[in-house]
Amino acid sequence: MNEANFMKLQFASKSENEAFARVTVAAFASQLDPTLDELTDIKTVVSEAVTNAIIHGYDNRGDGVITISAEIANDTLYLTVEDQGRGIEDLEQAKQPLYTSKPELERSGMGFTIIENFMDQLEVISSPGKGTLLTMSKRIESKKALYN
Amino acid sequence: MNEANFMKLQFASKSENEAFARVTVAAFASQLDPTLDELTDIKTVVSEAVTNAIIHGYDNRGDGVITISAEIANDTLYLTVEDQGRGIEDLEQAKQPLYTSKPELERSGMGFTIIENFMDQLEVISSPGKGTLLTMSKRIESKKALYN
Amino acid sequence: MSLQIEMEHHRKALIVRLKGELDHHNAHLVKARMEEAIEKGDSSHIILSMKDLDFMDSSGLGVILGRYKQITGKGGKMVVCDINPAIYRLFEMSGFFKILTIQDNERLALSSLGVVS
Amino acid sequence: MSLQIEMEHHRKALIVRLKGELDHHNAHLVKARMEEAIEKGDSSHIILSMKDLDFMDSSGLGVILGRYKQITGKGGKMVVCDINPAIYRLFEMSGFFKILTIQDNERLALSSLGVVS
Ligand SMILES: Nc1ncnc2c1ncn2[C@@H]1O[C@H](COP(=O)(O)OP(=O)(O)O)[C@@H](O)[C@H]1O
Ligand SMILES: Nc1ncnc2c1ncn2[C@@H]1O[C@H](COP(=O)(O)OP(=O)(O)O)[C@@H](O)[C@H]1O
Repeated sequence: MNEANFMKLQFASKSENEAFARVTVAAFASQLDPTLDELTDIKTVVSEAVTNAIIHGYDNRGDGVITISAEIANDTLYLTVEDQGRGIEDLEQAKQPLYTSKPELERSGMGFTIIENFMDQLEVISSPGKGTLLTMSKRIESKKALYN
Repeated sequence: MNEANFMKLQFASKSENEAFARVTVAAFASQLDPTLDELTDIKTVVSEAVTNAIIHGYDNRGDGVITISAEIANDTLYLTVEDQGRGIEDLEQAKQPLYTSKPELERSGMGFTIIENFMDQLEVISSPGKGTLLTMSKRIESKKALYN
Repeated sequence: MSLQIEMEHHRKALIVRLKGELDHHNAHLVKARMEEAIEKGDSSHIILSMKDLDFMDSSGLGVILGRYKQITGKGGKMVVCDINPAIYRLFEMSGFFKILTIQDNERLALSSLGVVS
Repeated sequence: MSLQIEMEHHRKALIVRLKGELDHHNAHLVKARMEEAIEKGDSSHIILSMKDLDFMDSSGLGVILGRYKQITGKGGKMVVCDINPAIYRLFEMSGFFKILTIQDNERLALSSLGVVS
């Protein structure tokens, strides 16, 4: 389990794929033997990022493509979530807790805050009209480390 | 759920990804609301195809890439599993029940037979030195059809 | 990976039990079902039970906040109960505890609203 | 998604209980553990219990066939029990029932070998 392992997943920007994306990343990350809490954090983060790509990136159209990549290197999960959607104009504003550009959809504006809290690291690269790329990482305090 | 949905998954040719690939395709296919038996068939088929790519395609080296694509259109799951590995010289022989080129690894030679039995359709395209592509489909007798 | 919504009227309270996973894909269902029940019913208060809610993300926060505004707009209260630690953290992060009352379980939620039979 | 292997010696029989998922990734573990037990132990027969085996593919067939050859090579027998319908179909497809004896459960497997205490 110490050699790097990777996966890349692409899927249609449909809301029924939110659960699918969570399950897939969790199944991959489970190779690091995370705690249930850590696994829930990862699922939540994937859900936030994929939901944002669908709602904000592709304005709820189902014909976009979302790409997730995950890599396991030593005890760390590296994760990216990418869309080729509308992009973010003002990144600083977007990251503010409770800020949302779509209050009419009952968005809470907490997505970025949750991602930042649940991951060790978050980097956002976005260009208006081109898309958004989130790069994240989280160290898993592997239970296996005790025995190896 | 009637609009086409798709996903594409790529991952390292490591045996720990066999279970991951099964779970992922099963999670995607579950949108068709299959029976547990149908889901087991799909998991088994993915396991066979991915295992073959790892063992035969890439000779158990972990540095190859395996690509799975899945599409749901109406009540049918379309599935491809692809490797860029050694390819198959004699396809007719390979498909024979109990034939295996690696008896020393205790292979049963039943992989292709199982895939053919569990899917409605199987097509294999393979070129020695280039790789192997399996294209399959399976109609799911959706339980939902009763209500829609 | 799906969500079930169970509703029960208990005196002046509408008890809503969410089971499964609440995300953007099904948040509109929760919104629609609860909105209707709040408008049509004669419940003054809402008790939201999360005992069997295995997963929730910020789309859940949004729909809860929306119903909070709806019921308080009519002069009612909202109490949330049986929150698991993961969902607790989401509430905490978003400052929800400043506005929402939480209780350990339905019974305590009912008695906090003074509607125990 | 992992496999557990439980072994118990019962008179002249080695009972092997597989739990979880048996695939290519862990088939070599089953091979190694059983091979060792067959070589070192003084069991004449093997009972393979699949009661808690949730998943198996053709890699499982291979490792079972391998142990079948090993134990019959020493003059013993192999009985498989508690097979779920999915695994039953794999056995059927591969003609395993021509060589393997199957029984509903461990007790019947033991008595079929004449080793019930
Ligand atoms: N993938 C994306 N594409 C375009 N805009 C985005 C994307 N992700 C986030 N945003 C912008 O950032 C804002 C804040 O996002 P977030 O904190 O997740 O809150 P919410 O999704 O509830 O609006 C969004 O309202 C949106 O304007
Ligand atoms: N992806 C692949 N790349 C190269 N050869 C393959 C591939 N898949 C199958 N084969 C060949 O076909 C044979 C039969 O495959 P299969 O029926 O799955 O049995 P087994 O995997 O037990 O050998 C293999 O032994 C191998 O020679």
